[in-house]
Amino acid sequence: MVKPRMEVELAGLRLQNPVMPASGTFGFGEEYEGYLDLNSLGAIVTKSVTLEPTPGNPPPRVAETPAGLLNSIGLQNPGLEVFLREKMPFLRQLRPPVIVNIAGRTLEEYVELARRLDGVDGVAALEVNISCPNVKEGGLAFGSSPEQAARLIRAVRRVTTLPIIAKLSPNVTDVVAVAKGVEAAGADAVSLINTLQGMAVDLERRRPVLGNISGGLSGPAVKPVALYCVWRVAREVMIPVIGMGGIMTATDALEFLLAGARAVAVGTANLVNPRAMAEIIAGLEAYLLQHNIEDVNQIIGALEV
Amino acid sequence: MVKPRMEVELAGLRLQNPVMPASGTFGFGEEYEGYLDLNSLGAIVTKSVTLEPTPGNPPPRVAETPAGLLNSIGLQNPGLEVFLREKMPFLRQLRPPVIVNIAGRTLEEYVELARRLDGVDGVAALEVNISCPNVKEGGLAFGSSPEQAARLIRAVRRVTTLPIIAKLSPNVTDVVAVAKGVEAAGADAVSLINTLQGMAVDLERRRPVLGNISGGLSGPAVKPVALYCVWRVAREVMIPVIGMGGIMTATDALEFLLAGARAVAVGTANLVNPRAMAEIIAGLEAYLLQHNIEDVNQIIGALEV
Amino acid sequence: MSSLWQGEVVANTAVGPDIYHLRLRTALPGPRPGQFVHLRCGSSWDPLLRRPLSIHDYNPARQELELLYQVVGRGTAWLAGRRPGDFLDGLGPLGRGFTLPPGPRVALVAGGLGIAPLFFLARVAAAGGYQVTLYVGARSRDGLLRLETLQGLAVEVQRATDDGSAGFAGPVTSLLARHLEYKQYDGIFACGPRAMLAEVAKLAGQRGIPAEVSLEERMACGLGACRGCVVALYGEDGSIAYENVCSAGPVFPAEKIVW
Amino acid sequence: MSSLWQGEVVANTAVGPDIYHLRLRTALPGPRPGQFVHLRCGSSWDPLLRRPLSIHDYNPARQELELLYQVVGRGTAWLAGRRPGDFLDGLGPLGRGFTLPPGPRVALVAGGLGIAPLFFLARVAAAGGYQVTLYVGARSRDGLLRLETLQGLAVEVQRATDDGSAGFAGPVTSLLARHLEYKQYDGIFACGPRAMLAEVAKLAGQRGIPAEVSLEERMACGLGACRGCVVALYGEDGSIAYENVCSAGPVFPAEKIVW
Ligand SMILES: Cc1cc2nc3c(=O)[nH]c(=O)nc-3n(C[C@H](O)[C@H](O)[C@H](O)COP(=O)(O)OP(=O)(O)OC[C@H]3O[C@@H](n4cnc5c(N)ncnc54)[C@H](O)[C@@H]3O)c2cc1C
Ligand SMILES: Cc1cc2nc3c(=O)[nH]c(=O)nc-3n(C[C@H](O)[C@H](O)[C@H](O)COP(=O)(O)OP(=O)(O)OC[C@H]3O[C@@H](n4cnc5c(N)ncnc54)[C@H](O)[C@@H]3O)c2cc1C
Ligand SMILES: Cc1cc2nc3c(=O)[nH]c(=O)nc-3n(C[C@H](O)[C@H](O)[C@H](O)COP(=O)(O)O)c2cc1C
Ligand SMILES: Cc1cc2nc3c(=O)[nH]c(=O)nc-3n(C[C@H](O)[C@H](O)[C@H](O)COP(=O)(O)O)c2cc1C
Ligand code: FES
Ligand code: FES
Repeated sequence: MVKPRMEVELAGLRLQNPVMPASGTFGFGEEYEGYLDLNSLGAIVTKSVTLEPTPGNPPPRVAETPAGLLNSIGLQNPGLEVFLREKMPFLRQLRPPVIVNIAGRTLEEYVELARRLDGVDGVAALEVNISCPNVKEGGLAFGSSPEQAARLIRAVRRVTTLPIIAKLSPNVTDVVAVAKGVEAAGADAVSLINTLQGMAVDLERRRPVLGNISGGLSGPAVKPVALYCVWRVAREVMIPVIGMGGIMTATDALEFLLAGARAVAVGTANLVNPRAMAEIIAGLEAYLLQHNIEDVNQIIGALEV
Repeated sequence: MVKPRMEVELAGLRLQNPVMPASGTFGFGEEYEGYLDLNSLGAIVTKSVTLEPTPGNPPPRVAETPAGLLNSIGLQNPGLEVFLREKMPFLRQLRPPVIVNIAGRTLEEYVELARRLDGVDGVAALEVNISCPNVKEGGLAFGSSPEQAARLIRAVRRVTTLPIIAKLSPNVTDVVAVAKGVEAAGADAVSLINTLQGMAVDLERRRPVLGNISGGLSGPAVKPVALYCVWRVAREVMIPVIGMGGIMTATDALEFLLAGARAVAVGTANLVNPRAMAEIIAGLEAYLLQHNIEDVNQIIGALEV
Repeated sequence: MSSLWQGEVVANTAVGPDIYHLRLRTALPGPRPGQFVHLRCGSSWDPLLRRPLSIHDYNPARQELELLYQVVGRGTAWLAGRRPGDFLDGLGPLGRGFTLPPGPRVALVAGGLGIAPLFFLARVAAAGGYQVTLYVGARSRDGLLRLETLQGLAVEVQRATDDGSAGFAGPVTSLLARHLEYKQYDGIFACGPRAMLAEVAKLAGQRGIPAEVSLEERMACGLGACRGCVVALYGEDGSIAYENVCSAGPVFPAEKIVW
Repeated sequence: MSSLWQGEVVANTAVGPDIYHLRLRTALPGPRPGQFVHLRCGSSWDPLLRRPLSIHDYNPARQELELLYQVVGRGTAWLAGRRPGDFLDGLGPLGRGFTLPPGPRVALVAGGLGIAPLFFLARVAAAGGYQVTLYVGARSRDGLLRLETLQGLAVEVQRATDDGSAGFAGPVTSLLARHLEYKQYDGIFACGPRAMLAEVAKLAGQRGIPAEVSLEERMACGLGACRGCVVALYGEDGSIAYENVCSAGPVFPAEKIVW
């Protein structure tokens, strides 16, 4: 049989396959060069970039939980200027589209980030992180209400012609309402889920394990929550959904595609197995071949209920 | 050293120790009689009781997820009348206080349940389930907004003199607001967390694993989320908190007590190990002894941040 | 009487394609054919739940429990890795077993791994003086399991394979249907895929022979407490209600089941 | 050059209270003392993360990696259960190792399991013609590990135990402090509990001896990608910033660390 078609279209981007890293778990790509072919990915998604350099939260920043990972990195990154100067040159010579994830403390910062990234050579799209649980200002504050989220995306929409992917939080009463809000405000896609708010306790020291007290939960533990959010949102919005949360294997990725995700992002899995994405892409292809499916798009949203 | 004091006071009840079953994972007690001494528990909490017999959801009703369990039981129970006739006689001859968990489809049903349970011999308190994700009507609809939750608790408050424990959902943007709402409405305690909404997909059949499509996630996977909810709520309300979500061992229970829970409930653990609560009680006692702590109340809320 | 135990692995050997025969040393209080045990299959919280496995045989003198299982997922794969000397955390015997009829002639119908509980039933029934015919079906000859062990017992074995590599060529229910045209039975007992059980129920119903089938459903507690493992059954009055497979079953009268 | 591998367990033996010496067959590209490997410790998602363990020794001819670890939690407990013939999923060598100084006299200071990487450093330094003094501290004599293996090498071993059951009675840093009153070193290398490292840093700083210490922090990726494993370090200009232990360390110049 012929090789199955793996391309998907997403927010105007053509991805050679539907697999990309989840922001913050893949650095700026370089760290994984020895482990997989970056050019084989569907897209590259950067760690969140902020306007100014962000020092991040005090350690410890990671805690293992049953089948999960709590992190409280706090968006540590060198800031937009250093990103453009030191990271973009490497990223722009790669084949997959580069999606830059941005995070601000205020609406104005998001707008400024979007404005300055518009037209930068090699930047294919913006992922707007309105769902980081690990920062005091911004982040989740914008992602918690459909109105705030919409206001922010509308403001960003005005200053950029790049496709906008709104990254949503599961820490809300109604994720569909937030998704509809950002869709109406002009987002070209949504990505979900960001991490669930959580905490770990060190019984011996009688303290939180994390220096920042609480953190964001990711990994296999959250997969059922993520799948449910993706399934609900994909049925209710017209724009494509990038699904993520606990994807460790090709089977997990296929489950998200069935639930309606147009593409998937792999996060915590990269931290456990640096070849995870390569194995997932190969596994997807093998599954399609085995089941005589010519085009990956045939399984997107094909869950029977 | 002398045996540590294990008693805690909760919503006017005196519990000989802070460990009780989580509603729905312990049936009506009888099923576990061969495995542990029911009289050794801090309290007994029943499966949710509804006004009329409830058939429950179509199978499959349980799905295993990484370190978690999805269930969509749908509150199957024989209804109030049969409960009073066939289950209460067994329960009332036990020593620990019996907390009856109630669930309605409408506000009126909750009120009617509370009214008819008020004054029933052997009923020590009501746990009001406003957080079940597995029913179409009632349940989560009441638990999702502070106003709805308060309205319901206020209505129940009017018709009963029994202590009221409001059982809260983590599927909300701000669990503290809901907790404050029910506190103001007259709840004597809150219990949290009920399950997180989630879904599992059967790739082979291209269908949801659960007959009801989605379900509620419990077990070790959700522990970080539960601990965080408990910690936040315990700091913000005056009424006591019953903590639950992924408690499998005495260490887990101690973490919840440190985070501010006055008592803990054990759910999924009972399904994996029917002796779980006996082992947790013994483990708590051993920990206190080992650390020269005379009274379990000394560790409640003792987390240093 | 708590039935939580730690059983020591005596042997755990492959007996077919991905199929293992496990012998465990543990003292069980009077297990009956059709009952099951509920085993932890891992030492962490992933996988979390116990796995239900039918009692394949039990020897009270040696205090030896036998199980027959197929590797289909993570739990059974973990189980296949256990070696003699390892200990397993088990619960049981659980559930209600088969009930032999007053009359002496019984047919047992096993599809694939359905042989697991029916082997035990065949042995007990034969020992109890019943005239036992065991119908076993499988995809091909190497799926016909543990039959050599029945030699020497008063059990008539009838084989069927889909590919005709042994015995009757076709589904075991077709073989049963042919035999039912001239053979008389006082009870039929079946375990196997759901479609096969439905067929057995139909055949038995048509002839008015009492039949019992053993069902499978995903379980959590295994004790009747969580209501996770239900199937739809007809009640006395014809109404339909959900009953627990773990505590009301796994063996049910075939006519009660909503197929 | 990917450094993901499957290593076969050659031996995994207890060498002290809850302490194991693990030998793995795997080909590593030129590991250096102070570097570590990142091991999966389980076959399910619980536990989820890899565990970092220092390279205790490496023999390129036999392609044999040695690790020395203490069972402190679930991951290391699982590791202790591995038997010869099992395979382990590893990543590494990772991180930056120790840098030997131009001058020949080096002091290595190990507290408890801190011996794990310093053993490798001692062997390499001695082979490279350095004059090596290895200070080893432990709670009591049975915590002094693997020293017999250093016999025959040009390494002077100085022992200290808290309970005085072997060598100097007191913390290893007190022994070091005494020796520093009359002995000269061109470099000090330390691994052990954080308080001990801070004390070594102070002693070295006071005497102007360059010192390197190996730090521990909870890790996820081990590759420098997630920024989960940071410590606060002084930059060139005296400002403080968070640096990755996994990729910028685990070995750092002692004076850069914000103690
Ligand atoms: C009463 C009873 C008796 C059984 N007896 C036997 C036996 O003797 N030999 C044998 O090989 N198998 C038997 N089974 C089926 C056996 O329980 C499953 O094959 C096993 O649970 C699969 O676990 P896994 O982790 O390998 O598969 P996974 O698919 O990874 O399991 C995932 C989850 O689904 C559940 N599950 C998967 N398949 C089944 C199934 N068919 N029935 C119930 N739950 C399932 C698992 O228990 C687990 O909770 C029996 C089932 C029941 C209900
Ligand atoms: C660079 C480096 C080298 C190390 N070398 C050795 C060595 O050679 N021998 C040895 O015995 N130990 C060493 N350690 C410590 C070792 O990594 C931990 O003891 C081990 O991770 C504990 O895992 P666990 O599952 O048994 O414990 P748990 O407490 O169950 O682990 C829970 C989580 O905390 C992390 N964690 C716990 N303790 C530590 C720690 N001290 N440092 C970092 N993470 C920790 C675990 O990795 C895991 O993610 C080293 C640590 C680092 C950072
Ligand atoms: C260590 C770590 C760092 C992360 N940093 C970011 C970030 O900078 N920006 C962001 O939008 N999401 C961040 N995330 C969230 C992930 O992109 C992803 O949404 C989440 O982890 C769920 O996917 P997973 O379960 O596959 O990890 C981070 C997650 C982890 C584990
Ligand atoms: C099988 C099952 C049935 C449940 N039924 C109920 C119920 O009837 N009423 C209720 O308030 N909560 C119910 N719950 C939720 C539990 O009481 C508890 O809040 C939740 O499972 C989290 O705790 P755990 O992780 O210890 O299980 C149920 C949970 C499970 C797993
Ligand atoms: S598995 Fe819990 S009731 Fe059957
Ligand atoms: S562990 Fe990920 S950066 Fe160090």
